[in-house]
Amino acid sequence: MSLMLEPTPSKVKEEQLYREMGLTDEEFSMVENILGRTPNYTETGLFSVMWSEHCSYKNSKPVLKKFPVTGERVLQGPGEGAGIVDIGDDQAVVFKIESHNHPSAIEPYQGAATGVGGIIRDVFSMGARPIALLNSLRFGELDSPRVQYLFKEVVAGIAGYGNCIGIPTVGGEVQFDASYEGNPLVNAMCVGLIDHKDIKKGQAHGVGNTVMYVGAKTGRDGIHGATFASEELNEGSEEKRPAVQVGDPFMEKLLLEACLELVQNDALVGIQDMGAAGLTSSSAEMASKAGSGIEMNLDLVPQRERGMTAYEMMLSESQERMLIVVEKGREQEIVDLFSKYDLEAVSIGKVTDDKRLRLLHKGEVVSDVPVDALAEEAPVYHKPSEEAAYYKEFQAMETPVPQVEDYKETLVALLQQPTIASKEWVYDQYDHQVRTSTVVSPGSDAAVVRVRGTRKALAMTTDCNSRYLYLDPEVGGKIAVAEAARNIVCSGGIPLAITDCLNFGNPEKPEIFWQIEKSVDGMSEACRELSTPVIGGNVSLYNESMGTAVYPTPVVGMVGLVEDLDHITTQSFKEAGDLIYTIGE
Amino acid sequence: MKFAVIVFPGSNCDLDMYHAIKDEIGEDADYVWHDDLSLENYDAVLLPGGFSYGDYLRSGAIARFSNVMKEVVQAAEQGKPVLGVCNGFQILLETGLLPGAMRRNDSLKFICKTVPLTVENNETMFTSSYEKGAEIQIPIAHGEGNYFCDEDTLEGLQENNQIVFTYSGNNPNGSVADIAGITNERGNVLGMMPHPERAMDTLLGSEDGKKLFQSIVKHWREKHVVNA
Amino acid sequence: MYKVKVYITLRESVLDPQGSAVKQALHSMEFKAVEDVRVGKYMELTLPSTVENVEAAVEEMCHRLLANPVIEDYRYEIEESVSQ
Amino acid sequence: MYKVKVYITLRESVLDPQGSAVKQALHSMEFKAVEDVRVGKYMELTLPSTVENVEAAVEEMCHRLLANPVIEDYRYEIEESVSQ
Ligand SMILES: Nc1ncnc2c1ncn2[C@@H]1O[C@H](COP(=O)(O)OP(=O)(O)O)[C@@H](O)[C@H]1O
Repeated sequence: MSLMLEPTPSKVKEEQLYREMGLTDEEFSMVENILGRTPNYTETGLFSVMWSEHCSYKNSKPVLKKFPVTGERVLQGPGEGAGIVDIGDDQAVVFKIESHNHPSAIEPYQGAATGVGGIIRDVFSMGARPIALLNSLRFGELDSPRVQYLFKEVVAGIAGYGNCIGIPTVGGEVQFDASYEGNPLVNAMCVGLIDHKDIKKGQAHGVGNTVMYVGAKTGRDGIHGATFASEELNEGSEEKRPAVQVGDPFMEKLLLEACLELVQNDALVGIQDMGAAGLTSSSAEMASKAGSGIEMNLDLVPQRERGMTAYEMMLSESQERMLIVVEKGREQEIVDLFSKYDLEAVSIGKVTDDKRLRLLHKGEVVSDVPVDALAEEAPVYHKPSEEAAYYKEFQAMETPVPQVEDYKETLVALLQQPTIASKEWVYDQYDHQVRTSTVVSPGSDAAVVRVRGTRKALAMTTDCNSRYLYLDPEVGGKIAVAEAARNIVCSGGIPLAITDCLNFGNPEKPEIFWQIEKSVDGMSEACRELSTPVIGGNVSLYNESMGTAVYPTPVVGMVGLVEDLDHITTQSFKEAGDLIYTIGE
Repeated sequence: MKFAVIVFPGSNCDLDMYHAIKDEIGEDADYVWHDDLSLENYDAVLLPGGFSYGDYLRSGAIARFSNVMKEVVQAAEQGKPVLGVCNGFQILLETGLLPGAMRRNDSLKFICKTVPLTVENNETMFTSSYEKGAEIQIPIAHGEGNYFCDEDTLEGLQENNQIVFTYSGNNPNGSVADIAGITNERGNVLGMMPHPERAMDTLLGSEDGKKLFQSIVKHWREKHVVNA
Repeated sequence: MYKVKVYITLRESVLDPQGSAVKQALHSMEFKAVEDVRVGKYMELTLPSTVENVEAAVEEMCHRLLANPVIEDYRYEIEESVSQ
Repeated sequence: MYKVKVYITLRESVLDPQGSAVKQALHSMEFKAVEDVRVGKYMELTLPSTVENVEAAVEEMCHRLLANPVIEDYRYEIEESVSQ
């Protein structure tokens, strides 16, 4: 238990303690202006996480605007836990991809596992039943023991969480390249199914309604995780890192089943996952989106550790928690529903009309700030962009044509490349069949999962060849989307939409920012051309270690609709004597 | 015929079991929650796979203490068919309805793939629709399927014909004598690591699991016709 | 307050795949000399000092739940400490 | 011959889902009094007595392989025994 007294507002300011939390001097004065006073320690914490790149997209917003986000079938674009696309018969598919790169670099098993857990919550917090998981992984070259360890543990962590919770992991990709040596990429995607009538939003409507906390207790884990995700990794990272979150897939399985039952209850007003920045982001965003405010009494928050401060509770990233808003007077129903699953549901606050987030702790108001300032009014930066020097060099070079002497030898050598070789070692560890709906398992172009009770199925894939993006971000961005679409089409599906995870280096470097812009230009054009709008995604910047950035890696997760099971095709040759054609240029 | 599909906190193949019975076999099935106190209305009991209680201590160790397990033991004593698949098998071992114990796979990795099994004994109420010695394709998906028992127990299993399925290709997990599934002495409790409920439809790869459930139904019908 | 330490190990006759894997890993680092590794579980239980017959209770917990006697052995230590 | 006993536990602030599950299970048996359960690992290593600097070697094994210091603490005991 820490006996340290919390610094006073003037100390936060004078000693520039806000800097450690990730706020710049200018940002801190903005906060002072908004509040008309100096924020206290807890309030500074709230702003610093909410204004981190991870939560506010302050560096990437101007770029993300370029993506086409609408389409005939789009029921929910970017902005909620996950995007939603109509698939007919009053059903819809819900999906999203998210990164867990930095936690996985530090504790690969738990980092990957909690990445999976987080993306699953994003999907079921919309009211959807998660039906499949995919991932996209990048590591350094496999010859170093550290990389082997990271690879093994990340795969085990993904398997450990997905297998236990009982959602099949049906696809993904793994690539190895030296640029990821110190900063592996771990992106997880979840796909869910929903009936239109069940769609739920993370909004806190109805003044006087009750704010409830459900799921695991809050501990000191992952405090400032969102800020940590928004910095480069360096030698000091080991010390700076927050207490690592440990995933509890069993708890999440219970939470999942309970929440899906809850969605059917008309007492539910809004629901949101406590992901990055935990209680802070869920409460501020739910209130801000509904144009309301929230008051919470932190003494009532279920706590795993003793003596937690308001700051710690608000910034904790303990896993397997949800914030819900329910109609006033119907709390007991909710408590009963959750107790069937051995889970706690606790009333911790109420919806107000003053658009403020007010927090009480031990009889005192420990923070009182406008919700919109937290959720909506983070500064937006237009970072300078500059065409990369290496790119100019490459453009000037002549394209070399490799001389192949022995085709067989070359083919064998290629197949031995870890990036090209079969990924059976990976996907055999994933339960890809649970829920008995996986028609096409890993090992083909896209995975195909049937929609039980219909003739329909969903095809899904993740793709990104970052080497192409490095060589030419714009063309590479188009290729990534086009590859995903080809995989869907080859499997018998019509591409519907994409989710994306923009993994890049430090955006404060003009050459990196240029990579981001160009990639997004390329992806956007391909998305428009193929009518696959972007319905959600995630941005992971600062993927650098010791000053070196990863290759630009905007991973594309695409879902397609297979209208009839008879349309499903797989990659393998079927019979001797069949003719082989190549199509395209 | 009516099947009970037991649901523990953390079960996740309950849905697959349920649909296997309802949609593919065409018999009746109910989900039965772990703290229910009676299985009297059911003719057979299915313990599905998954991670009951997260498998946090040892797989199956905690589930064994739930209310419904007393009923499962009773159903077994009454001679009703009791089938435990994967986690269900582990629970049966922990409960003592079947001999032996499960260790982690010798590779220490979770393995999900379809593997060939040999039907060693087709004279049980679970396997009478198979040919003896038939090779069938059934998926496995487990991290702790490495069956262990001591030599005396193994001899007993062999003498009484209690070994019902063995792995016929490479032994995927290191289990003693390639064991994939065993019954109790009386023959009405079957535990197996592979998932027959995942092999019900060629669309998903194999329908070799169907005969197992059909055997149970056939056995029940025969008994009922005799009794009627 | 009682602090109970429980040690659970695989029986000697039971092959320990985890132990072998750890041994391999140590060998492939520079610790070739390691002759044997056995991996088991270690648990710490806290019980109030009001519990009667602690020894019998712990024995039963181990036997019925914490260890599986078919493949595992267990032993435990019970320390009584004055709670702060 | 050295017999080394290594105890690995999760750091105090780290969530221990295994421990919670075991505690729940003990409660639902008749052991309601159990206040806390933490589950960790226990390993036994055998090393020949020819090994120099045993202490340093074991420390390194723990730090680099047996435990993950990010989430786990470890301690060990080294006993020298005359091999039979
Ligand atoms: N990390 C992973 N998780 C799950 N499946 C994977 C993963 N990596 C690869 N796969 C599966 O392996 C197959 C081959 O993948 P890959 O080598 O990337 O080929 P391609 O780029 O042609 O799809 C695909 O079915 C893919 O879904």
